Amino acid sequence: MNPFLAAALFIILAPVVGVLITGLDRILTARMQGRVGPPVLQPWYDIRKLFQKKQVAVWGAQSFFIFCYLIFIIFTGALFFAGGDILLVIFAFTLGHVFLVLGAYVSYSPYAHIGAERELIQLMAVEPMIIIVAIGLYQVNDSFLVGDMINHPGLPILLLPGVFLGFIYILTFKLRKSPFDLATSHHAHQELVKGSTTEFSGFTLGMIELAHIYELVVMLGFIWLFFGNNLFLSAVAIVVIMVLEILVDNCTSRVRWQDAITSAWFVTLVAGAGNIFALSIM
Amino acid sequence: MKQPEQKIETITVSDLIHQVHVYHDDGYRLVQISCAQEGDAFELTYTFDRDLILSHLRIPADQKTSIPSISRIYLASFVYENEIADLFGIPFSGIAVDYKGTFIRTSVPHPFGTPQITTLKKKQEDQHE
Amino acid sequence: MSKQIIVPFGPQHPVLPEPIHLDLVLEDERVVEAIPSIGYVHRGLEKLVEKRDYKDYVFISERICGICSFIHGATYCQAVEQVMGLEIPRRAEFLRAIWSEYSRMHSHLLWLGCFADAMGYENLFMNCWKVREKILDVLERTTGGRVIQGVNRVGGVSRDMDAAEFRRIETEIPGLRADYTELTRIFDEDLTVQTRTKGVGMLSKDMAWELGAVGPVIRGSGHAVDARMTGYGAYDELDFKPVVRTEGDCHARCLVRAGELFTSLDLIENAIDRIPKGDILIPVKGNPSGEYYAQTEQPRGEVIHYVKANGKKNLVRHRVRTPTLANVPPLVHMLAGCELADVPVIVLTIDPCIGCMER
Amino acid sequence: MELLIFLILFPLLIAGLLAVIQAEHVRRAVVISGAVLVGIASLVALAFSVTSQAVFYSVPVNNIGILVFIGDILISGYIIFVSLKARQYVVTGITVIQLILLCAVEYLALTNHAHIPELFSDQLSGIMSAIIGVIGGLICVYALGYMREYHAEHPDRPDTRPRFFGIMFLFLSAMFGIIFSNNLLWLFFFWEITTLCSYLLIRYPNTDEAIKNAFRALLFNLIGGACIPIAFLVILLTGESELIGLHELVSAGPGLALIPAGLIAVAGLAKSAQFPFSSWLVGAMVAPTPVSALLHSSTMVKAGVYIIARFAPVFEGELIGILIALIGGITFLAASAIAISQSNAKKVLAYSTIANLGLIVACCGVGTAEGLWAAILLIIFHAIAKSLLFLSVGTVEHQIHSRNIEDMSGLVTKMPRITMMILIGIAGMFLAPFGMLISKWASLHAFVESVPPFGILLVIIIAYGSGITAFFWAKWMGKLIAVGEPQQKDESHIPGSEKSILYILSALTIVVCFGFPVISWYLIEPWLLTMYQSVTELISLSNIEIMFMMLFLVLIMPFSLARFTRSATRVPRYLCGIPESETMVFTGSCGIKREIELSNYYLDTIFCEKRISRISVGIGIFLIVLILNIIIVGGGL
Amino acid sequence: MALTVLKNLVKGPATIRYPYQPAKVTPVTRGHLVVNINNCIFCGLCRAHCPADAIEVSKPDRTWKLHQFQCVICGCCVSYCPKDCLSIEQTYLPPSPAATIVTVTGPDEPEKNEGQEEGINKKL
Amino acid sequence: MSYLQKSPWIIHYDASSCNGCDIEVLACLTPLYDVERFGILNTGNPKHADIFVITGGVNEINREVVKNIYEQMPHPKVVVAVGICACSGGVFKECYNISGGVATVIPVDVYVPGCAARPESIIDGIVQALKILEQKRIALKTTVEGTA
Ligand code: SF4
Ligand code: SF4
Ligand code: SF4
Ligand code: SF4
Ligand code: SF4
Ligand code: SF4
Ligand code: SF4
Ligand code: SF4
Repeated sequence: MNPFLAAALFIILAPVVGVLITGLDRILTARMQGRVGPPVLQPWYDIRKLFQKKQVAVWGAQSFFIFCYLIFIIFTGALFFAGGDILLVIFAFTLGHVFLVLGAYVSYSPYAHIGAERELIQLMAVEPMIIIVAIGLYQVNDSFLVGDMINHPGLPILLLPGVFLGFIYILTFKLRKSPFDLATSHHAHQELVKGSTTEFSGFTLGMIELAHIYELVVMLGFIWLFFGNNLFLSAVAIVVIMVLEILVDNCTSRVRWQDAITSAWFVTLVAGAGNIFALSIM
Repeated sequence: MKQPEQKIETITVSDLIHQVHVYHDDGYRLVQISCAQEGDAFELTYTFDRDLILSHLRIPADQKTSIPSISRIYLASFVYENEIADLFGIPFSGIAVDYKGTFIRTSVPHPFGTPQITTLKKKQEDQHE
Repeated sequence: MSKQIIVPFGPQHPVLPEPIHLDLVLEDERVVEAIPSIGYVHRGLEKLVEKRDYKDYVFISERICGICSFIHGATYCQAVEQVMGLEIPRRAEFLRAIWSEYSRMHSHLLWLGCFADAMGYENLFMNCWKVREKILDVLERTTGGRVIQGVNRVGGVSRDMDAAEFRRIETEIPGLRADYTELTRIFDEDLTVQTRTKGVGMLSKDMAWELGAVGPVIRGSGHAVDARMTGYGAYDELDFKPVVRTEGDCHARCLVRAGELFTSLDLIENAIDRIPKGDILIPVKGNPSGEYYAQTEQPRGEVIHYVKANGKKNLVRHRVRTPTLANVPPLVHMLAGCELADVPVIVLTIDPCIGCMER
Repeated sequence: MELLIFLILFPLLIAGLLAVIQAEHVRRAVVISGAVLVGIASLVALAFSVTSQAVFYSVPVNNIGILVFIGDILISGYIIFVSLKARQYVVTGITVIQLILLCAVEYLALTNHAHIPELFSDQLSGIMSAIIGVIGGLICVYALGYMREYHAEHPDRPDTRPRFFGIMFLFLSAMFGIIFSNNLLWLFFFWEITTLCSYLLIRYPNTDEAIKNAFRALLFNLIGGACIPIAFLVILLTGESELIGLHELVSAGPGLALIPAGLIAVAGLAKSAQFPFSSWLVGAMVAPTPVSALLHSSTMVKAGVYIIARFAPVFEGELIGILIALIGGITFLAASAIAISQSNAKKVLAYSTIANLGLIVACCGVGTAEGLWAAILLIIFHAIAKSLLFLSVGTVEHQIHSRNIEDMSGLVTKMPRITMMILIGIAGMFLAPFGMLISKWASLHAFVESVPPFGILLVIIIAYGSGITAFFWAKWMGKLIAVGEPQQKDESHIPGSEKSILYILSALTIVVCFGFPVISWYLIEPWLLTMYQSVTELISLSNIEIMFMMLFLVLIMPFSLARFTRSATRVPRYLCGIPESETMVFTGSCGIKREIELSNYYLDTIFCEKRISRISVGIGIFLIVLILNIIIVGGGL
Repeated sequence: MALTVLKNLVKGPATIRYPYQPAKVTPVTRGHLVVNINNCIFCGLCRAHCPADAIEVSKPDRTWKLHQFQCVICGCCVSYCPKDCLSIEQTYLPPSPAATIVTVTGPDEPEKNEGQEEGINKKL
Repeated sequence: MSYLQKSPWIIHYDASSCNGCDIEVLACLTPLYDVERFGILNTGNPKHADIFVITGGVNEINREVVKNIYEQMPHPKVVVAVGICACSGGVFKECYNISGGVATVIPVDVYVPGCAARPESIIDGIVQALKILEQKRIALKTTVEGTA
């Protein structure tokens, strides 16, 4: 497919897909808790609602950084689906998150500040594994281009079981799910109130929610890469992984940041690094 | 069911620290300190417990002379002492954690120690301006 | 230059169902100082005793707190009855014990849920509260109120339960027991719960005694202190055994409360077996004179209702020493040196009830 | 190529002039014109290197070798003198050993006279000369304003500015000498001059701590430096004396060159402050900020990586190369981790410098064309961005009288321009569209294919390191832009020279980012072609497109700023419902008024400076000993 | 925990779909207070004993007033009423944007007919 | 129907109640009542919230807190006073530390009676509040457009 077309399709379709997945996620979570849960389109309502609210902020600059965050997350996704260099995708992704963190810092509010610091800890915890995912995929595909990876005829996952495992582990960080929802979480009852998003409201918060949805789609895109050109299997895998994440979300309490980072790094080292190391010896 | 009578031992203020020491050394737990108005004066009651039996010590008090704090013996007494200081206006000296009147902040100072405030609120007050 | 972060924690904070404030001073996320500040729920209701008939005051004493509402009412009545030297019907005492235990279960389930929530365990919170609704159903069915029961009267209780009701309760108990077993297993064995609670908020046996802790806090540190052991009300006839653990950490306190759920069920079964027939309310005439310290066990620990009367229909003084107030010094002790993430866990572990703490 | 001679001798001349000039305005004129001339000349050298192949140049003076030797003896003599005076007997001992070795080398060299051109220049020299000339020159100009304020603030410290500026220029001269020398004996001579100069500059404040740290720097550099004469001995004893020429040695291939190259690389490791030698660089932070900037961004430490880069083709696929790369990798990881626990801005910069040098060393150690490509880009970007950071931190330091990052909170309102430049510098160090990240990306590309499985080991190290790097840079950025109470904007006290230098450097950062494909096509790739004969297309066109898109995004963003700031209504911070009684003040427990105070995380339970440096110094020593062992065994065979 | 979660999933939600399903009530639920004004003798005992001061009684006007948004539905008044004309019903008062005061005027004493009026006085 | 009505986020604050109403507010979130069916989330953060659910009679030091929270909520917003205490002060009306009802501090849009207010009543109250919220949004839009 034409890379520009693919990027455009991502920009348009990702919110739709993302909203549906998030909506189903919320329903499934509710059912797991013995509740009915919201309508499927609830995330969409939420975002639209936020866009309708009046804008308040501690400092205006907050919104600017969040705007950058959204733009870069969208850019990341577009780059990904256009088939670009996966390392660049990762770096753009990191850049986007740094903007989120900066936005949280601006207000100089205790909760947002601690949220920002924790957001950075999370970033530090997942970064190694994401890079290792890229390297592992390179080893299998001999190319850093996403465009080449999705055409892989076999199943890269067979060669990269450890990398896949490690990726799923850090996916929990990326999806802001328990036990690793340190910086901000979907529901209110946490020690940081709303953590990094505490000081955002209205439009700005809407942008964050939207960015999360784009992010979700990109992260699920990564799962796809583990299944090469086998569309059916990757779709199944995405569903299974999502259900698994939701299950884990519902079966764990939030852990401390020390446990989060050390466990993530440990899993990265053993599963991820071990796997690519073994591959390079073979 | 009728419970047994409770005995309250009345002592002087100067005896307080010594007596509390005795309780502490005998392995008693501080249960509470309470205060009540007795005519124009006040009385403080210290309650201790060992083996599920309460023992009470009572001292007289007023709003002018400060009572020695027992928080050097039982640290936990600071909550009760601060509370009594705020509600009754009875001064304590040497509280380990002294909130200086901000433990319980009230609309009127020392509501339990100022007799006139009982009539401060009218019954038929309009609530929704 | 100090690398400190100052965080005002509360009064409005989503992990705290009730307002209390802590000034937290952090280094990274380690708490170096935590100073509590209270008074956000202080209404001054003890003063109302000077304006209300001592019998009508029961309804106010029940609203000291919406969670231990029933036990507050019962303890107040007990104090007045002692002052007046009343011998209330035995059946009323048994009914009070049954309702007390139901209140305790509803409070403990509520607490277990909030505690799970403080650790970010949303699902567990939901499950605890789902079970709790079953208790509330019983309470509403038998008293007419979900959280404020309003059946205590000076001289007894205003509602009775018939044999059909007792049978219904008895048939429900095995189901509850199964629910409790399931919840307890999660709190005890879940790995993430263990990482968040084991070794967190240590309170040694000596410190617990020294700082005057009460209720599950002191029982989690190895002391068998439970006012029900004094045998007030109907408890002298029930087989009561306190739940005690020795670890002194948040996990221990959590399991003490979980264990008390089972104790409560046992006590209820016990009480239904032994409840005598008879009146539930005796007419009360005259006004009280004298003073009394009534001591009972609430879900959060021992509560003391002090009543002083001088023969008028208004009492001179009603004072409540609530368990939460007694647990504040241990709380401050436990908070020093913990992690920010542990603050809500530790705060909740004393089961703070600000409503009654400040009255 | 008289230009080479000019670049070496002209700064020397300026240095001499400055050492005697006492009048401040004259000094000013001399420094500025000297810096401008040096800068222009170095750019001309760069231009030449683009257009031509490597040029060799023999100095048309007889027996100049003897002069160099005498110079070596003088330097050693001076060091022996000061070290004896300060009772630093270890330093004396090493210098004496070095001197003895050198005499032996000289004896061998005289008896076996080689006919090689003393000087040469190729694209790499061109790049290095531009870095030294331009950035070094800018730093010298910046120092004019800075040192005046420095002495105004510290009247107790002796004001020996003439000497100071003299040494700065001497330093530049020596750096040019290093990069243009083909004769390794010359290179060693200039090498020793930089060691000496760094010692003098570090002890400039003349406090006990400065003197102690200066001697530490001296000691470590001498230990490393002592390896070079040994390398000479090996060369002269085993083979043709022509190999004393750098170009000749590298061309000779690993068979002959590996052992001397390994030894010289150890010297390079010491100079570029790799573990276990890193502590001298951190200690050097006591010096005035321009010194730190000079030593740690464009000169001194760059000499170390330069020499390793020179020998990189020799290391390709060799065990010694891998070990060197590992030292680099470990240094990158450990120094980044330590940077997390630091709150002193200069220390953060110091550790991040060490870390970046580690990355460069790692790239050189694997010795592949891709690795070297990444290494050179890293050298360029790091030099610019780091000098920008050092200098702007120096400026801030003089305004707020603190080097502590915590004190820079909300700087964006007080000094928006300077903050902007720090932000550009930091972004340059780790954010996506900027150069350092391109290089990191390139080095990942480079490592993943090289010497399996060691390449993968380095990849893993980078993977961890980049997360860590992001943490400490981002929290610093956050601190700068976190506004508690808006402060009065006040940038007027900053000397004009400082400001303009900062502007130039930030502009350079951006220009170089835009221009990096050009640099790659015209400088790096041709050079690699000569070194490796065949060079694959290192950066494909599509990636350049992407880079440009990202840059574009970053540039367009500021325009949307205005729109978003207007629409919001200001509300106070969320403090759990407690109102802020004044800005940032609330009434807390016990009725105490408290000011909100926020500081970054330092995570020092995990990233403990002492523990990490102890461990990595241990690993570093182990690896160095391993290298030396291989050399001894290899030499013996 | 996973077991519990899956059990919840299989069993379906425990939710009562209020307002589409009716609310839970029991025969003894305390919803709101009503008065049978025909029997009322305006003795004021209920007013005197109400812990929330929600009742006003005026014998001359023959009115019985309840500040509905002040009544805590404790039932105290019910037990004091000599004529048993107070009772508590199960249904809850609906929320409203203004506080409601219910004023009930009793029939004129001599006639004792069914003339009962209910005036709802809203103010904010 | 606007999106505002489909996604009302609440913030709950206990301004010196007896807890009875608070636990009923919390109970609304739990499986049996599950207000997330209506898109209601408890945000715990005034800056994210649309509906301020407040219980209790507002004591002396809570006045400032309640005002502060209210001010931090972005428009349009509504206040739901839950429980008799929040409506009028209830049994505590005469206590020296109680101002008597939330309305004495901030404007209240919907009162939910009950002691304790039942979860069903609270749901009804919030549903009523949604209509008011929508009216406020329209009013806000017209004034903004009017001035622009
Ligand atoms: S201890 Fe707590 S729950 Fe029990 S009666 Fe007191 S306030 Fe209520
Ligand atoms: S402790 Fe809390 S729940 Fe219990 S009575 Fe007191 S306020 Fe109520
Ligand atoms: S900022 Fe401090 S250390 Fe730096 S020059 Fe000024 S006074 Fe000296
Ligand atoms: S040794 Fe201690 S003080 Fe020093 S960095 Fe490590 S943890 Fe911090
Ligand atoms: S039910 Fe209670 S609060 Fe209501 S009017 Fe009767 S006595 Fe007063
Ligand atoms: S107590 Fe009964 S009869 Fe008397 S005024 Fe009240 S309602 Fe009427
Ligand atoms: S019989 Fe009843 S109504 Fe008549 S006077 Fe006595 S209490 Fe009142
Ligand atoms: S209305 Fe009743 S239940 Fe609610 S807070 Fe007030 S007294 Fe408690």
